Amino acid sequence: MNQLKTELVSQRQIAESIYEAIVYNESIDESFKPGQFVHVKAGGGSDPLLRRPISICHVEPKKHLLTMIYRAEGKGTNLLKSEVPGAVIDILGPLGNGFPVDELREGQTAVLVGGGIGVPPLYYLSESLQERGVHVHHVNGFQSKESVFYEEEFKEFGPVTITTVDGSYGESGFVTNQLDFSFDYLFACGPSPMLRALESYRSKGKVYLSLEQRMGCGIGACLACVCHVQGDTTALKYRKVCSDGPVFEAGEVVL
Amino acid sequence: MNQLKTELVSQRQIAESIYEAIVYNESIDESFKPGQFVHVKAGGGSDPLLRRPISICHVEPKKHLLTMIYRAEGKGTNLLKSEVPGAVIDILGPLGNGFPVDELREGQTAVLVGGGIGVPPLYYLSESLQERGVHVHHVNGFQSKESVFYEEEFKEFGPVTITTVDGSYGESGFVTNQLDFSFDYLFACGPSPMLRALESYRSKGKVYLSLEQRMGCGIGACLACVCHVQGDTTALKYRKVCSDGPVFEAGEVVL
Amino acid sequence: MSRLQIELPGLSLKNPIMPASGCFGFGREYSKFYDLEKLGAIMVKATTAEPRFGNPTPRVAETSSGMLNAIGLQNPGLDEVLHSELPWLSEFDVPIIANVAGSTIEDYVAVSKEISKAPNVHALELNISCPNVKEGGLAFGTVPETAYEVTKAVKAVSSVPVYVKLSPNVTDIVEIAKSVEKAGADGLTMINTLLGMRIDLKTSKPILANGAGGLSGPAIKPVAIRMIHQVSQQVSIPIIGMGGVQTAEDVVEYFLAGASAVAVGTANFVDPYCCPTIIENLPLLLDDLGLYHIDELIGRSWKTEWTLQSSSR
Amino acid sequence: MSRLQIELPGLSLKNPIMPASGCFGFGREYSKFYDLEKLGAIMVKATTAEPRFGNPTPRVAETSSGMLNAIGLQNPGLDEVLHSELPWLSEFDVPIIANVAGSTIEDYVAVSKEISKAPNVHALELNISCPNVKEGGLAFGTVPETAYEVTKAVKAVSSVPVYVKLSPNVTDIVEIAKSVEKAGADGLTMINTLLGMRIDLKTSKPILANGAGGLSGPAIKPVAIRMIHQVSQQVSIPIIGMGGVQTAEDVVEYFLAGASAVAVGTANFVDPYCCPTIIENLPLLLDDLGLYHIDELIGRSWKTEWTLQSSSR
Ligand SMILES: Cc1cc2nc3c(=O)[nH]c(=O)nc-3n(C[C@H](O)[C@H](O)[C@H](O)COP(=O)(O)OP(=O)(O)OC[C@H]3O[C@@H](n4cnc5c(N)ncnc54)[C@H](O)[C@@H]3O)c2cc1C
Ligand SMILES: Cc1cc2nc3c(=O)[nH]c(=O)nc-3n(C[C@H](O)[C@H](O)[C@H](O)COP(=O)(O)OP(=O)(O)OC[C@H]3O[C@@H](n4cnc5c(N)ncnc54)[C@H](O)[C@@H]3O)c2cc1C
Ligand SMILES: Cc1cc2nc3c(=O)[nH]c(=O)nc-3n(C[C@H](O)[C@H](O)[C@H](O)COP(=O)(O)O)c2cc1C
Ligand SMILES: Cc1cc2nc3c(=O)[nH]c(=O)nc-3n(C[C@H](O)[C@H](O)[C@H](O)COP(=O)(O)O)c2cc1C
Ligand code: FES
Ligand code: FES
Repeated sequence: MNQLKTELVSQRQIAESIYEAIVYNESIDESFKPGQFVHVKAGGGSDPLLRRPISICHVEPKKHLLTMIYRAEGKGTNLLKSEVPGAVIDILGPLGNGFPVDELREGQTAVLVGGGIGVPPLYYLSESLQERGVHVHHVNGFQSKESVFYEEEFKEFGPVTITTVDGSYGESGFVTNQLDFSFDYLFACGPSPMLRALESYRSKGKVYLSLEQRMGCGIGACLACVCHVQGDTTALKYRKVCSDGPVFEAGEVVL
Repeated sequence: MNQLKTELVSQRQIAESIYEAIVYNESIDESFKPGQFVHVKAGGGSDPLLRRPISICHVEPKKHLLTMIYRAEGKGTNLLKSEVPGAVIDILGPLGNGFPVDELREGQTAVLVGGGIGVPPLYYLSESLQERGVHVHHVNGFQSKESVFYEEEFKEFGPVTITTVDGSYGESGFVTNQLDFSFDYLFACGPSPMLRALESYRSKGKVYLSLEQRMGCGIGACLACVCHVQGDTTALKYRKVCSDGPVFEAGEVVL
Repeated sequence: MSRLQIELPGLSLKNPIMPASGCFGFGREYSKFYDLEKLGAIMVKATTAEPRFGNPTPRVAETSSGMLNAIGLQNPGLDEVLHSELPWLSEFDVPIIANVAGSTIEDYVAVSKEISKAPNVHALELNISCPNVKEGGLAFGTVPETAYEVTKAVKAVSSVPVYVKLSPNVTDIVEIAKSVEKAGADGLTMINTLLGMRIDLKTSKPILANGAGGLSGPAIKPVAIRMIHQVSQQVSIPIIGMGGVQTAEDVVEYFLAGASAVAVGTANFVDPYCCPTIIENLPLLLDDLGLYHIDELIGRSWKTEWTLQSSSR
Repeated sequence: MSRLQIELPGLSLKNPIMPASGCFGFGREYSKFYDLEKLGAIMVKATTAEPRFGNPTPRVAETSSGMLNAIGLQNPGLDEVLHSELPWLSEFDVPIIANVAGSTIEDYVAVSKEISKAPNVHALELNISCPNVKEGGLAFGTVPETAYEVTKAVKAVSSVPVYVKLSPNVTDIVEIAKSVEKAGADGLTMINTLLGMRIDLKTSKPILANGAGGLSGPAIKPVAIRMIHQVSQQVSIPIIGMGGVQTAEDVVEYFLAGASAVAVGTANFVDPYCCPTIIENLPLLLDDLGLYHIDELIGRSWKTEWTLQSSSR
């Protein structure tokens, strides 16, 4: 966890409103794990003020390169997309606890389920799992054909099913319609309704979910990002998405 | 007067904390006059919020290029200096009333007196006067050797005297020590004490002073930048530096 | 454009966007940028009985996402406004809201009576909240009783509906709003500037010659939204909202909070085309939100039926 | 470092920079970034008698140059703070200012009595200005009489000096400041957050689950500077200033306004190294200003001798 002045190496649009940015800094290395995130400062002044949490999509530890994929939505991400190569991007990270890659053994099967802008962190996860000899299936859901990205990239690590809500590409409907096979592990990142729907898959294998929450500090100090603990009758126990998560085992916290 | 999305063509440091930026936009042409200014937006968000008034230092009407010289001092100018070629710079202009170049006739003598960051607007003025066949003398004052800029550039249009407050370059002391010659017109831009000292030179010829004032709108609507009119006993008359000025004949307004 | 049409006391607005008082002079400067008839209305600079020069300079200072001003109600006085500024504006088919200021109730009454007779003045905006003048101004806006009195007195003489401009520099803005409503105000405009200060490190004195000044711009938007959200639930007169509006999205946020129209102040300085741009973008934004008419947005953040409807989308 | 040394009631500060309450937890997270002993002091998160979970999420929203929070005083309760958090902090040689909150005067008294006995607690900060809890909090801070009463009651039981944290959401902050001074407060801390709101265009509801929240960050700095400038001239107890501080320049502006120390809140989220960076830069800035000791700056914007001296430079 460190504050890094990274250099923007490249930036390109890869789908409707979706951008891929690659940044360089010497400190970008193996300490960046799948499922962790970085906290990105956009713009030079204090508007926007807060950092933006963006998942680690990929890391090349030797080349000290970090890939982020983001949707240009509000003020911060729209400023970010206007940056040109050579610009300095201030990043805090790696933050949080990622996916339990080390738990998986060769030959096991993992399903990676991504929804929209929840897809990026699964890319680095998939590479890491495949390197361990894990069989990886991908089910990535998008709004429509225009918003699909990284299909080919994921295919390098295992079969890919794409769903679109409007049926304009791949399978029509939600990712949860495409999950009728067995697995040892299921990893997911995406909108809350999707994550809630996936909680029930706990009966079929181990399920890990990556959560989103509005953040202040991103490091556990401000208590902006807390969630309740499942089965806690005092209603006082909590986990911080930024520092205890963003990845939790299904059943640990209230979604 | 228009809002232009200009492209930053080049940017370089030319003295201590002093930067020269050249921007391009098709609408930059003959309508930009010496002594007028542009209102520059720095950064993408609302911090900094207000535009910065920066003098027109030079214009190449055919090439649609505008040169600005500024001191990186506060928030806005420091953000500006971090922009790289290719960046879009939002500019409002040309604004205000410049120097009365058309009044001068061939063979007349003009003294151009600049103090520090008041020097830039005199460059375009000097070129314009020289083109009309006016004899131009320059007396440019700076803090010290490190802050001197554009000495060679001014020499193209006429003799140049440089003063530095600390005596580290050129003549030691203030510009006002170097003005014991006759002239038809004196044009000056610089700090208020300098302008006040130059008011008395009215007895020797016509004197025009370019004023500075903190601005809101820059176009005459907000009344941020007013000054009193000399000899006005009602104390109700006023001029707006942004739209009536920034250039006034000495004696018109209270400095 | 009828999707943006809004009817308020005295004001039939083709769209609910208008420049805020003091940020647009009497329209002359901005008329060089665009046709003033594009605007829903124009809130002109405060008018006092006598001409005023206002405060010494510097009169503005910048803050993060905001600015401080202490213009001090500089204006040419009632006569000049009646005989020169308003007639010039009458060339445009756009309703004028005249901003009235003063040091005593008599001042407010005198100016209101005359200015409300001008043919293109469709409403008054009582500025009982200006932080930049020594007596009166802000004081009227921070005490419910005096706010009541000045409103009542002006209502008695005004030929057009009266909107009262509220100060945010109070503990309980609802209390002030209610007393102004009770006094007969036809509407509220809110908010005026927050009182603020910046100090110059080099001189060690306040940057503004006046010391303190009024904070405007995006920095104050969340305070304005909160206050409009509170007040709109407690009064039944309409609110023209203002404070940091820059975009069509900001306008929608104000409507959701409870405003029925929106004024744009400081943003004009940053982008002179700000008002017409917002007006152009509003219908597109309504499309995105799946709404036909902008009035469907008013108070939707606290009107339960509406929020239910929206969450069932 | 003696150029930055400041002596305040109960607090011998090696430098006048401290993280603000609620923006630094109990220091554990930031201790991973730097040695907490670099800090002048630490204002820890509000402590209440019983543990609290606080408000539902979302608890933060961004605004231009600011943020809204409605954490709702989440904290592990007095016992846990006494037995776990404060002992952990006692490993560091840095004075702790304990922030005390409650719903009733009895709450404040109970927590203050116990927490002021902790060996590393050198002062209390009475949070009578939190906008994010249903009862108490803000209400205590907006009425001079209740502010007086809670201060007086806590002073009677506290083993350490008591600083009272003022709310900016009032018409007359000087009045409140004077009454807590009269009640025996040893110092003031100001300002707490301004009450604000943001509304989500998609849901048409407030972004914060709690509705309104507290506005902090650079957006509010001019309001804080103005209030400290007003209050410091009217009371004789010292002020710890806060609101939008990000740089050494901001700290100097606070001192010029009348503060004797400065707390840094929201800026920690933007730059975790913010406090040590400010502490490093302060001596350089003092050099630039031609001053030796930082205390020469206190109140210089209104102390006539000082401003005269500075203008003769
Ligand atoms: C752990 C984590 C990882 C994420 N990874 C990615 C990613 O890889 N790619 C991607 O595009 N997005 C990701 N997001 C969501 C991303 O943080 C938001 O889309 C982004 O902050 C929105 O910023 P903005 O400037 O576009 O919007 P604005 O509306 O300007 O944001 C205003 C404020 O709200 C916060 N905010 C808005 N939406 C969200 C959200 N969905 N989650 C958290 N905070 C939000 C912003 O951080 C900011 O503080 C991630 C979120 C979390 C919590
Ligand atoms: C007509 C005119 C022409 C100018 N031409 C030039 C030029 O060619 N080159 C140059 O370097 N400077 C010029 N200046 C001064 C320049 O505008 C300021 O130095 C600049 O605005 C400071 O901005 P900042 O971001 O560095 O400082 P900040 O301290 O961040 O500025 C804060 C606010 O104060 C205003 N401000 C601060 N100093 C001044 C000042 N001296 N005059 C007016 N407003 C000020 C800013 O515009 C801004 O609104 C000119 C000023 C005027 C009025
Ligand atoms: C330079 C300036 C001058 C102003 N003059 C007046 C005025 O004369 N009368 C008035 O009621 N409000 C005046 N205001 C307040 C605005 O009308 C408006 O209420 C406030 O600026 C908030 O809106 P904004 O953030 O969009 O600027 C002035 C504001 C500014 C910035
Ligand atoms: C997330 C957050 C939590 C806060 N919690 C507390 C608190 O528990 N007690 C308190 O007195 N103030 C609390 N505050 C207010 C700060 O201490 C400070 O007064 C305010 O944020 C202004 O300073 P800033 O602009 O530097 O953040 C909190 C502020 C924030 C942003
Ligand atoms: S974002 Fe601050 S605790 Fe998680
Ligand atoms: S800056 Fe607005 S009138 Fe001159």
